[in-house]
Amino acid sequence: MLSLAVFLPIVCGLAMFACRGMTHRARQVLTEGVTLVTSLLVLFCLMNKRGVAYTPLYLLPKLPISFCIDGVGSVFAAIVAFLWPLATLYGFEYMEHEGGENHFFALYTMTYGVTLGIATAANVLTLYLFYEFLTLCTLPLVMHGTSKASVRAGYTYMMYSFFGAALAFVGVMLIIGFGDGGAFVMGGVMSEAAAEHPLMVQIGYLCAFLGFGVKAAVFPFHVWLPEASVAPTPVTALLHAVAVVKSGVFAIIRVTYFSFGAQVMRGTTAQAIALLLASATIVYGSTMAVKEHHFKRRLAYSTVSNLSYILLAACLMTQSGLTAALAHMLFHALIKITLFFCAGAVMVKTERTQIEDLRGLAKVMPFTCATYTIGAISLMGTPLLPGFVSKWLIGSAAIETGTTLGMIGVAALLISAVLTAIYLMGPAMSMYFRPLEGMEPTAKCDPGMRMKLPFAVLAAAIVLCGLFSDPIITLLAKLSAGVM
Amino acid sequence: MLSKLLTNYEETVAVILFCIGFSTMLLNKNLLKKIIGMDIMDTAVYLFLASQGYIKGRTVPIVVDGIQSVEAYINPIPAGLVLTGIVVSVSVSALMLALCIRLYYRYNTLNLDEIIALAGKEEV
Amino acid sequence: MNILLILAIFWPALAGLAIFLTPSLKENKKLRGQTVSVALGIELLLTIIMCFGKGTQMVLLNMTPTLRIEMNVDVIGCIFSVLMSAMWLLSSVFAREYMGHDDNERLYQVFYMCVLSALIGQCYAGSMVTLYVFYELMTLLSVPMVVHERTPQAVAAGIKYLVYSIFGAMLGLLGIFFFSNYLGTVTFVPGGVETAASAPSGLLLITFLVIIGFGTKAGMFPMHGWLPTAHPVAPAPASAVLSGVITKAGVLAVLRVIYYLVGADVLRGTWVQKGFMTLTLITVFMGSMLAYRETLLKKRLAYSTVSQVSYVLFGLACMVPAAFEGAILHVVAHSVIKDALFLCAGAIIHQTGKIYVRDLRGIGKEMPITTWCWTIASLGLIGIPPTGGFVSKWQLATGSLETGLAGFDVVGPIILIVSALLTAAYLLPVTINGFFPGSDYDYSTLTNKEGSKLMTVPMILLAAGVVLTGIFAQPLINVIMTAAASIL
Amino acid sequence: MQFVQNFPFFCILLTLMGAVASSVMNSRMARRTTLFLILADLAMNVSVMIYTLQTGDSYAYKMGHFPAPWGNEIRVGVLETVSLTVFLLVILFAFLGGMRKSEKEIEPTKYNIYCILTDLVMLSLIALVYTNDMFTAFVFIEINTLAAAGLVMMRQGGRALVAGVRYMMMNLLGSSLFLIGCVILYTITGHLLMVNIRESVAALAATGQYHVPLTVVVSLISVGLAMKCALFPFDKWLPAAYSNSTPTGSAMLSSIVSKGYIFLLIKVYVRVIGFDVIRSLGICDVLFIFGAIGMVAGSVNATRAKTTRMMVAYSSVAQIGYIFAALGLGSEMGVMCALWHTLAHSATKSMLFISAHTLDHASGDTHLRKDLRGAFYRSPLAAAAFTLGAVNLVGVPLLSVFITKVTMAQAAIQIGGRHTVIALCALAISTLLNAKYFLGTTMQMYIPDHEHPERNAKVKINFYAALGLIGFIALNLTLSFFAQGIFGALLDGLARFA
Repeated sequence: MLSLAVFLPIVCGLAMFACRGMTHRARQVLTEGVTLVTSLLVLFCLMNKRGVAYTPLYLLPKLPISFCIDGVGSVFAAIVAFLWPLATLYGFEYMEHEGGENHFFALYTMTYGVTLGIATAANVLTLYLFYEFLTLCTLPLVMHGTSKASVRAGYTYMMYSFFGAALAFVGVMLIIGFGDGGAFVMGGVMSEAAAEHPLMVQIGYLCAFLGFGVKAAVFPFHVWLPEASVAPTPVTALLHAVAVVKSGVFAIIRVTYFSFGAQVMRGTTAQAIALLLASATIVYGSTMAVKEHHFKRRLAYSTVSNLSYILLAACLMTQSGLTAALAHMLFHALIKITLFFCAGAVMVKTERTQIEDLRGLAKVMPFTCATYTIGAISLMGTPLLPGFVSKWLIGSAAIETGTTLGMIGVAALLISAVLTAIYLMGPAMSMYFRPLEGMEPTAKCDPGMRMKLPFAVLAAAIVLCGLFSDPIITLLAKLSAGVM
Repeated sequence: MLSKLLTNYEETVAVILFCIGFSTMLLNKNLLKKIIGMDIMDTAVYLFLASQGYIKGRTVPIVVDGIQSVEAYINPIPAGLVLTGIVVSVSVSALMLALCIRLYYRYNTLNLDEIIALAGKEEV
Repeated sequence: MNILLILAIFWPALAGLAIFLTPSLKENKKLRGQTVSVALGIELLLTIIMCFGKGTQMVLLNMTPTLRIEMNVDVIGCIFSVLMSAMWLLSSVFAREYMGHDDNERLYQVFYMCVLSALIGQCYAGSMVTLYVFYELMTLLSVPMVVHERTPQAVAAGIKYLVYSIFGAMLGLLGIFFFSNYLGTVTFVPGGVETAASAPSGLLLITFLVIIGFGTKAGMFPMHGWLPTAHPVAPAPASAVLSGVITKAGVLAVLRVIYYLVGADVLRGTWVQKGFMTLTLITVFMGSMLAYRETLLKKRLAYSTVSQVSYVLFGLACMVPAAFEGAILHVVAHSVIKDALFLCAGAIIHQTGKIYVRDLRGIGKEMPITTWCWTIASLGLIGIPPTGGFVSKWQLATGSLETGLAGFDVVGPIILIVSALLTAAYLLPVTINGFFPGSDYDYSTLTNKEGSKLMTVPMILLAAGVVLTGIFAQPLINVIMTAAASIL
Repeated sequence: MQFVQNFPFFCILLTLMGAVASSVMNSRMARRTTLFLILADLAMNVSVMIYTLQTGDSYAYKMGHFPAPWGNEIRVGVLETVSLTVFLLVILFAFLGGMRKSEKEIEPTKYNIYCILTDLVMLSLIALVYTNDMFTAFVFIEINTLAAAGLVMMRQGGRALVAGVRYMMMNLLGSSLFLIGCVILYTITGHLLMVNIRESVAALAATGQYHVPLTVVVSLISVGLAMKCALFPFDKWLPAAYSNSTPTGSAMLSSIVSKGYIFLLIKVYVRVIGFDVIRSLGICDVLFIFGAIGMVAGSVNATRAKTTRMMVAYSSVAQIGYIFAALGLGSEMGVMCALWHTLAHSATKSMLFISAHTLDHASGDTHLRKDLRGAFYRSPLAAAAFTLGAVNLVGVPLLSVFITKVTMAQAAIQIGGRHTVIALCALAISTLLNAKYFLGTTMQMYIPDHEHPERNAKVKINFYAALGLIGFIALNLTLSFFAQGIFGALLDGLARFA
């Protein structure tokens, strides 16, 4: 069942390459259909098949490729399964002006499967495998425009990703070698290895952290993310705000808690380095976002910093840290995809890409601007909205550890919160309180239904998550305690 | 030491020859000389092999005056090997020489450096 | 009582939204204005009723297992809430005239109402987190009031306001994180959670930071920069509540931190108290100086707010009953007075379009009522008996003498008095030039520019309030005494 | 003694006959003969393979009437047959893929010679894989060298000839070192059959004497073969030789000729000397170090290469580095890795060469990397093949080379210490570099050429080339997806190999 959920989109995507001569309608129906079916499958597995492992094939004797939905995986799987159909729906209307839909949607669908593969990987090898596939599937999507800029972006993306892959490979190999086979077990498999050769294990952890950290846009390796915002918005929104980057984060969570083990790594130099990098990235990303004037690039930088919120929480290596990380993973996914959708809608409907051009847009695209504002205020951590909840969790988790690094993390968190307010509210305010330029105030250019629907759903989801966060958080806490 | 060298002089000579051949082959620019060096090298090897194959006081394994015990004869295999080897090396040098002729027609020189330089100028 | 509490908190917001969405109120400005006033009247009633429901406690919402929105009605909360809703009502009445010809007025009303909700929520907050939550909401909701004019400088001011406030709030959040770590809880307990005489040095540092953070809203020295920029650009009724009431939100937060979370006993005599006092005194003096040098009418009032609110903070910093009473009294007095002054200023600007103090010669002839109100209010702010201002300042001065901190007990009163003189110097000229324009004033062009009742009535009421708070201060003082007794 | 057991011998004989016969044929006949030979050998090998897989055991096959110590024999087991099947398939597809293009590039009168050379390469490969006798090995090495040199020079361009000369020089040096190694081995053991040598070497090693001579022997043989495989310090001759040959030529050279030597080297280590002895001699570490350096150096050169074929050729140097590094690990896992990579690389690299030639042709007989922009739209099949090869060599999971990397890493970790660090670093760096030049080039192919839209038109490629490419793709995918089975078979093959 689970393997089906993973492979169905991949197979269908490949099939779509084959049949080029499809009509718009047929393709859209097919794509949406496949996506929905997969999401339902995932839902089913979440309901019924928790903790059951499937092993479709062995790479080598003793090296299986196997899937299993466990607590943490189910969070990521749920996020993806919820967002993908929406993004696809949005993509239909968006891509009409980009063209090349056939292979676009083919790859888009395949990526879904691959991401699910990451979410449900049951051992580190499987994780790595789908991680690499993710790079390959998304590379063409980034270069979709085939303009010089997009090719350059694609090249950067490719080089960074493979740099990451190379580093991660080292980490993965060490995990498999020392932690026989590297199956994911809460609490890790490296304890005795760590006792024997601690240095190796720490190096391995750093390699894994940095390697997967490339997709999670950790400071020195974040460059590709803003570059990649030349891609069509469905890609930037779903992949570079959710699927790809979250995969990186998720992979780090996996190796931290399920391969190396929080117990083992806590208090080591490796953890210190990880935490420092995360904190640095948080501040750096926000600062760059403030300086940036291209709408999508600004959002991309904000992603950079927000991803490090998650990493910071995850690298605290405590249960509450993990809870916080999962919470922010979920909330940031919802919020950021919304923001990107708005940016995309603005781009398609008005060809405006710079922050300055957003002035007074609220008059002509009230719906979009409203959605954007909701997203913005919730990301900057307004109480009663999700951003605040996760920030609260991260902060208290960090303080709870009582270490200096925790304090530094909190400081970074709060500084970046202020910056977040600046770089998100600036546009929002100019949307509402500045006169509209170069456009008829009467001209209504809110997008069509297929874009509005995702907006509405997401905005509603954000608000609900904020108001009724208690059950969600309790659930996450249970999951991060290792309960299925 | 010296006495050792003198007692099994075949090996000594073989090694010396090998060195000569090796150096000729590497150091000379002229293709023909390289080939000659190569041949000398091979010869050295065969000499070495042949000398190893021969054991003092034994005869060739050909029955002349009544069959004797195995100890009377030397092992014929090394000799066979040497023959094969010679054949091989002959064919090799034949090929090389043919190559030389071609190159000479093309660039009318045998100096490898010049040839390489000239070839470098040609279109890919 | 719980229902009433919820109602008291959310009624304005709901009413505001309802008014915004009701189609029949879309066009009809007059009706809308009336509805708003009525709604606020009801709110005032509700808050007064709540005064009888002291000690009501409830959990509004669980955000996470560790993050609870809990309410707790106590004396301080009641005083603040009644005050705030009263001010709100009066300014809204004034606004009906003032905003008469503004086409974005509808939107303004919504936010106006919502902000009140947030404020009331903050008053009844039962824990630091709750307080923070409503504080943050209030900040965001009040931004549109600042940028209402839609001019570039208005937007710039709005952003400045936002950034300052968020930064302050973040310091507050940081505080919450650490308090929950040091004290184990962030629920308010009269007299403070930490009873141990010796507090960890980290706690002191954090407390100081938090005070500065919430001091931002109260325009305290290092973080006062936004106030003179933001208040004047808002429409008069907005600026009236902004500096009359919303600054008090900061005061309330500081009060809660010192007296209900950390505990005065812990802080008394520590460097935190000294530093805090120093900052407030600096602010008091600096505010008055700047106000004195300022020529723009509304901006001058804004600076005066900076200095006056720091009176209150100074009172809180003393941590003695008398000063505490003074502080609370001054909260009341200053709200009333500053409301009155801003409404007057608003009336003047609205009717004559003059925004510089120097242009106000003869204003007393053109708008006698307004000028009289102004005069009374200014006297109150200076602290002339029998106004509320006098009582409060008296209490503050006496309180500061009781602190027993060498130096402060001398410097404090002196600075208060000096600043009072400055207050006279920057407020009274309006009255003087207004009534006695001098011999060269041309009476021929004189016309009565007095505004309509909608404008004058609130002013008069407020002016009356200024005096009444002075004359009938005693019952209020008794109430405050009980609170002070419970926490000191 | 079943009949099928004769097949290996028949293969050798048949191929030899065919090669000789081809010398008097015209080009078409010669081509057919070659095809026939390849197919026949393939068929026979497959049957032998099935047989060995069933019995699971390896058997020695006596040639001539002399029994073991004196006579000459071949040895057939799972390992030999499986690898040989892969090699033969590669030869088949390479021949098909390059057939038409080679016809264009070679003088018609010389074409049958070209076929003969192909046959001979195949012959010597089969012999090298099967033989159980050192001196036979030497003879076939020489044959291999000569035939390969012929393939290098076949196009008769100036560069080709020069490349041929350099190739000859290096290889002859190598083979004569190998010969000396054999001779010394013979003089100290008195044997030429591998099994017997093994016994006496074990005896010698047990006595603890003869340490120096054994070291000399092993190093001579290793260095000799390393020279012929173009291990790092000796790699200067390789790129020119590979990239100036015909499509089939470069494919065969890169993935058949060198692989024969490597197979022999593995044989020498495992069967002749024995790994425990080798390890005690400490040759491994040298190989390991140079292999690791090669992995990086080759890729570095490849990134600088201007022409596509040069790039692919340099990447061969890197891949050879993989193999030797794996051997140098000196454990069973290491040898396994080396073997696997021998197969994986030969399948991949030949595919890359064929597709590169096809793409170059489709892009207007260019050589330069930058001209490949939009090549996908000119010939999708070739581009797909190239992409598969590139992605494979970069080491994307599920594909054959990734398995090499995993095995190598695991082997290195088992050994631990310095080996682990070096191996992992080398792997990481080479992965990155591979991505840089291979994927960098591949990406270009999918970007349509906006300046000259007419260049995006599809170019027809001939039937045989298409056939070859499809075959290669299939072969690679098989190696990737059925890795578990093949790997397992090789593993117990290796157990019986010694």
